[in-house]
Amino acid sequence: MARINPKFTTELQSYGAFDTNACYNCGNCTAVCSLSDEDNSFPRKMVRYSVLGLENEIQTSLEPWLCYYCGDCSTTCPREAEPGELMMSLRRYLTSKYDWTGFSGMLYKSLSISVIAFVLLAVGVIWFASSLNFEPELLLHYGHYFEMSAIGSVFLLILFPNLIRMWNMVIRKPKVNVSFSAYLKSFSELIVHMFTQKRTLGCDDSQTRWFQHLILVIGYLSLLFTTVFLDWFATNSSFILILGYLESVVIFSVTFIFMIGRLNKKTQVSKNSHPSDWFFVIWLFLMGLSAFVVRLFIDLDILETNIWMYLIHLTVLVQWAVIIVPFGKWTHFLYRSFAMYFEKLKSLSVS
Amino acid sequence: MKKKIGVYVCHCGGNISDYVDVEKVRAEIEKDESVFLSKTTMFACADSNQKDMVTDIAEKQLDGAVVASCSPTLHLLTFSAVAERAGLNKYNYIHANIREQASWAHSDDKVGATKKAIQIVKAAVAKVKRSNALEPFRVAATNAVAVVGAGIAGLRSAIQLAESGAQVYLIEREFFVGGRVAQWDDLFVSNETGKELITRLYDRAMNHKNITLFTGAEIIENSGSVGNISLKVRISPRHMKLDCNEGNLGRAIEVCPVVVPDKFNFNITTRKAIYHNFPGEYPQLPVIDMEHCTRCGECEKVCENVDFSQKDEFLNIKVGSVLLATGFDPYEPKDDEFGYKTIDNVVTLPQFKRLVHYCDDKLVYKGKEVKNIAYIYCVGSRQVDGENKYCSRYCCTATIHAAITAKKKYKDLYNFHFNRGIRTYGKQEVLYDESSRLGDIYLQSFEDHPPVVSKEGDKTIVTINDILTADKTLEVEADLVVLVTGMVPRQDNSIGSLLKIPRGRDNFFNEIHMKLRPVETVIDGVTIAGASQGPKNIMESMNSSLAAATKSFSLIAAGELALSPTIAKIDVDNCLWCGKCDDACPFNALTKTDVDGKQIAVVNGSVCKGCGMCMPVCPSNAIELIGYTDDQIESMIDALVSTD
Amino acid sequence: MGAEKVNKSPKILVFSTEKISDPAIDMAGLLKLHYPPTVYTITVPCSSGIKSKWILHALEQGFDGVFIAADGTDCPYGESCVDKTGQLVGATQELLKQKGMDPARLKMAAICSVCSEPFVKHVKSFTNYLMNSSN
Amino acid sequence: MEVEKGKTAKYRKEKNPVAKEVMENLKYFTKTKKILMDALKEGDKTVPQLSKALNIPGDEVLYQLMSLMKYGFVETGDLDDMDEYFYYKIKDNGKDKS
Amino acid sequence: MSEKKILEYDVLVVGGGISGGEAALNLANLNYKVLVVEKDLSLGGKMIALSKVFPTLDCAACITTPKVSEISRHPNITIMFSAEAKKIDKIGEHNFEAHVHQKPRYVNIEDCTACQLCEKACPVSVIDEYQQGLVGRKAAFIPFSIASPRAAAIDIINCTLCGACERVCPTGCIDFTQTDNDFIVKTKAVVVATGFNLFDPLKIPRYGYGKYKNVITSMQMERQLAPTRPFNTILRPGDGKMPDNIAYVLCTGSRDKSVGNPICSQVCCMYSIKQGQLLMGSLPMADVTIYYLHIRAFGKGFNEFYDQSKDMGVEFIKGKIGNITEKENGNLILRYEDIEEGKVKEAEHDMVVLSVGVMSNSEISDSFQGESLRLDDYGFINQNDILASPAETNIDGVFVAGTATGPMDIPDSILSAGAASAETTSYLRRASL
Repeated sequence: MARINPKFTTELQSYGAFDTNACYNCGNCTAVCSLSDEDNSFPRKMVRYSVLGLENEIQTSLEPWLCYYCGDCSTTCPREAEPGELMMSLRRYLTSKYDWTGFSGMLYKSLSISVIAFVLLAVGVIWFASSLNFEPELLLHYGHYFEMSAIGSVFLLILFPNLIRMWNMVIRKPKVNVSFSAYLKSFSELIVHMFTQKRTLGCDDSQTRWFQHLILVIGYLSLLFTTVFLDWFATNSSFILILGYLESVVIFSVTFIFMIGRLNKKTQVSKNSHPSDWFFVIWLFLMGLSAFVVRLFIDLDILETNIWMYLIHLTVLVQWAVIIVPFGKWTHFLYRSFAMYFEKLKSLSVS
Repeated sequence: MKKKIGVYVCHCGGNISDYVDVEKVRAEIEKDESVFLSKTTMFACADSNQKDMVTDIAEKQLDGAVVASCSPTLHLLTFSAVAERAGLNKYNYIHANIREQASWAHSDDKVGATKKAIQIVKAAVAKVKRSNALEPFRVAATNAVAVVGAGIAGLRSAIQLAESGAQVYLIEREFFVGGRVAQWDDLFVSNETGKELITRLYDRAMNHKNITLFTGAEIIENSGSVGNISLKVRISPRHMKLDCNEGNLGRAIEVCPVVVPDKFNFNITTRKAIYHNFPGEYPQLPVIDMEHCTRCGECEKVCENVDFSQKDEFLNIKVGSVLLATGFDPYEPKDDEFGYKTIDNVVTLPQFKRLVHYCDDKLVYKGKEVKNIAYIYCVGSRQVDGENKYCSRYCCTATIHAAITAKKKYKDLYNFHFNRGIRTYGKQEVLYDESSRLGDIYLQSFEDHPPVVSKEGDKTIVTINDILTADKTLEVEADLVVLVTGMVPRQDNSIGSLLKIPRGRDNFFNEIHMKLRPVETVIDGVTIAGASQGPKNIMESMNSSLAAATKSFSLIAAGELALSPTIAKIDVDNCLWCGKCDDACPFNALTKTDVDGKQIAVVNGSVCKGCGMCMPVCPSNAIELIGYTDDQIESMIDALVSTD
Repeated sequence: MGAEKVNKSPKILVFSTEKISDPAIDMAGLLKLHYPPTVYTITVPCSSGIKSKWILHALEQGFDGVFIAADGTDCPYGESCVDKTGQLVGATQELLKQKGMDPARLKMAAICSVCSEPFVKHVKSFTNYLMNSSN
Repeated sequence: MEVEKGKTAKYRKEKNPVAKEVMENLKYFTKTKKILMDALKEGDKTVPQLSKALNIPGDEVLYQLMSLMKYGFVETGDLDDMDEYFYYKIKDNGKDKS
Repeated sequence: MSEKKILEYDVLVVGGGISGGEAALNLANLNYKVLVVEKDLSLGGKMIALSKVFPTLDCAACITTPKVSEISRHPNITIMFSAEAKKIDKIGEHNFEAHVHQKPRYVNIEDCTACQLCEKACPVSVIDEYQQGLVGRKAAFIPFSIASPRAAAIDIINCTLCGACERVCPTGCIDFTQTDNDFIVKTKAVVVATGFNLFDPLKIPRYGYGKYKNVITSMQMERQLAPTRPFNTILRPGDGKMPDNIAYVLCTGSRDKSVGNPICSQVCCMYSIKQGQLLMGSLPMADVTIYYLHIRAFGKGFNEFYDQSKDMGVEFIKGKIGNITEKENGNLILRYEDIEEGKVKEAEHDMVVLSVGVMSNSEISDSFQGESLRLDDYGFINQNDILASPAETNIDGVFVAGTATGPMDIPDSILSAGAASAETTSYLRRASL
């Protein structure tokens, strides 16, 4: 027995959903979806739960993470109820439900809060830099130090607890009975999905989209590795140097293509974007671009006289690490991979 | 006896020839020496074959014709017309039904079907041999139509008939016109209210000199037949003189001590024994409800227009045709059907609409503000256990429209539609779309597993197993439960039984042919319009009332009618006038007359309907029905039992 | 049951009415509700206008049974049809008795305009009755 | 302008020449008709059999066959053993006409 | 250009389908002179091509033909075939001038005896549009066996002008010298009864119509079930197999904003149910499954008919078909969500019928000069005063009947035609007063 809550769709709207109520439950979206199957019939189920406001059912669902938003459901929806957009919104909704700090929800729901957060961080970086008298060497040193510690703490303090919360919502609370060995056996699934996002391939239209994604993920991760662990800005090894250049070029060119796509609004995916999507791609682009320029300035020996360039890079980096990675769209990549993992666990569960 | 009969056996494109060996039928019938020509044809009704028949009959001077094809209800008229075009009197044409009654009925037995078809055609030939040319009775048709019921359908057809040039008697049983639509506010598709629509039609009708309106009026007697129908109308008094002084009237209503539930508002409000339906209704004159009036005389003291001396009046009118637009009744749920009358916040859709009419900025029922409304569809329609198997057609759209109206009128209102499959057909679909977008929630139950309304403490809970959520059990706490009651036929069928209008499976008036003749009835001269024929929305009622007006008018337009000559005939030699036939005739068509000093019966041709009820009671077998004479029937019997 | 009884289906004459029972019988055909092809129909305007004379003629000329598909209360000529049809059936059965015929060879039932299934049921059971009673 | 009755087609042809596609359609129909009839002369066949033997898609075979049936050249035979496909055969009285 | 002939009538009825015909008959019976302009070669519109009608299961041809022949022989009715009203001018009240263009038939109807010798002689075979392309017809042809008028016509576009038809015609009624005719029709009122178009399923590529041969439209099935059917029985067009598992895809092109038609077509549920019943009758071993969103069985006797079909064994599954794919053997896989179970499923059928919707046929609105004939949001003719005078358009003196106003079934069309003739009568009487 479940009590209907008609107000829930209003809440979902703040996460970007719209026209969900127009659904007349024909099931066309589920039928055209190339990723849905008998055990995971979506998106209509999610649409229905949303309309009825069955929050508990939504929170225990993994379906929103199984969708890669090819947009077929929305383009063929007879009622123009935008099921694809709803799935996207549900991912944002779930992200904020997983997040123990509550920041995700605030940032998703309010553009002004997001902007204020970005500005505050920028001011903080400049204030910090001024306390160091804009000394390039010190800045680079602390910058690198920040990178190292940020990655660790974000994972440890925010993302890890959130993943535990997600596990709690979808596995423990609904009493899915999973053996310990299943956790180990399915672990490979997690790794594969995390690095390849191979499920997108199931979407009929998106061979190129998947390829772009793959390149981006590889480029992004390796740039991270190059700057943080290989200390790209301080290295003398020409191999690392060129590697870093290549990676940043790849990141900003692929994100550039993404942005153009969003501006042209051609594909369904890009038709209705949420600010958080924009922050994600713009910052990714800026990261690649600014890292590239900083290294270029170092190589041209003009960074010392143009330390503002490094400050821009550092600001972008801090914003990325403090907002987008723990609370923004970046987490989707993590939750999605885990969702695949939990899904596998569910299928292995003893009922 | 005829000698040159033409017989046509139809394949009906296989419908007949797949089971009946039509060639054999033809060959068998050819053996009859009176059969001059016999043919088979793919489609007897096709234009080319009709042409051929005309040529055959005319050129070969046939004196009788038989077509063996489908049911005479389909094509008897077609082929009698063919006969007439060829110059053969249509009563020398006989139709043999070898499809419905042979090929289709016995598609399991081709030999039997063929044999039966042969006998049927032989009987038809036997009958046509003994048929005579007949000419129709021509009677003058009165250029007047009685329209029964002054709801939208009645008003509209009255206007149409008057504008076409007929005299119209508009007879309304209630004291106010407008029927059900007067009880509704905003109407779907237009921006007007029910009252405004009625006002528009009423003004148009009252401004036409050809229309006479009677309110509080009922037809109590009926005689005659199409073209010349005599009706006796009883007009109940309003007990109110015309030309009222508004102020005094208002006071009269004020002082009346009697308070009764107001039927116009489906009993959600009360009224006095002297009452209006609503301010500005038509005719704009209150009425005293004598059923509840205590005759205390208070009203008389303050208003000089009250007149208790008025009595029933009786009026005889003559019309050429009658148009029935008697409408429907809303289904009245049984006690405890979805909590009706047992749970205090359960109302019907008509009551809900009146409630919305009376509540301005807050929807309040029984002192409690309403935020969540549960609509339960198909109450009294599509019944699994009950009698009403039909769909009431209008209610899905009406409910959604009412829900949208309420949602827009009141803040923070939530609508929950517990339905069995929404049927917003045609353009009404956009309303369904609109309501969904406004946030209305639709829940669908299995047909045999309706939602349950129950009381939990002081809360009313509606529970459903929702098809749309994979049969999950869901519940809503409702402040108001609206039972979407369908249309049922008028409980009081007095006019129907008076005019002998047959009713269909659903008990609504039955049309003569569901597809192509939807406003005509088996009773010549009587047409049916609006929801009296079956559930309809306003536009459909309008279409049907206009169509019915056209059919009624075309009967009388020419000023003359041709009536069927197949009536009773008295054998003057044998009749001894015992009066039994007169007793048996329901139409008073037989009277005593004196012929050469002998008392015999005589038939009034324009009144006799040719039923034959007088025949079996005649002790001297002195009555025959033209077209069904002893000779014809007995020879048909002989043909049916004959063995080759 | 003897073999010849099975082979020979009794002949039944149905007096049916144009507006009420004819449509039902037609619909039985439309719905392919089968009944024996030895059931024949003669249409009259109203079931209360059937003469005993005709019934006797039919039974004497070789029909095994006569079935009156009566209008019942649906009769377009008025509800008196019910009584009148009943009376004429009663009177005719009396006549049959006098003539030494089985009065049950005449049967009547009201067949409304959509009563296709009842009609088929009636003629089938009548056929069975006549089959068992003959010889 | 008087054109002799019975020869009006020729008159029209002079004024409005026939389109190439129309002539090609005629050629195609005549050809298909011939090979279908030839195949059926060898024995009754079902649509899939004809399709396989003549290497013409099934829908095209059915369409042409049904047209030929309508024009009175072919008729339906028995059902195959699986009650799925009908055999088609050359109509007896259809042989002499073309 | 030859000089235009001038004709005078009381009423011009555009469209000779069941609505136009009914309106014309009503008016003619009241002694008005009526001209019916029909763009096809025969009367009866879409109805005459149907198999049977719901819920009475009367044979559609059987009940249409008497009506049609009544129209064609009414002394007050003139019918012009292959004709279109190209321009309609309202000059003043009760004064319209219509330019009617008539294409030649190349056959003199009066002389044709429908002997079919020309058909036999014609060497050309082209797609028969009356049979929905399921078989061919000749270029010299009688439109269909119950056509009214039953007279031959020449399909000039596909004719090779071989002259064979002319040579065999016993009455010499074929005449290739015929040319286009133009008429000026002076009339007092106009009734528009131009009917509807069927939805073109090619607009939904994921249903595979056109690509998969065993996916057909409901109109093609209607023809297969009709007494004048193109095949000897029900066959699937891909390879002539007798189908034993047939699926109906409801709401193909209706209630679907993604193809630009948000409204319900009102008839598809019922005709699909009817076809289901007929199929179970003619193929007793066959399974019929109807995939639906909501069953709209709202009219008189409809719900009972729907219940009856369930009792007969027609299966109803709630769920819209997402897409259709073809298997090697021509069978089709339908993917849908079974709503009642909430699960996506795939089902195999050997034939699929797309229950295509009713679309507007708005061409006529362009013919009106000056004040144009207003259309509603869906392209149907706008009803000016829908609740009080449903047959009125925005132009006084122009009335509308039948499916030109929106989707509707046969009785509703008849009622609507009744309304149109009623309003026309009132309008004409105003002229004479």
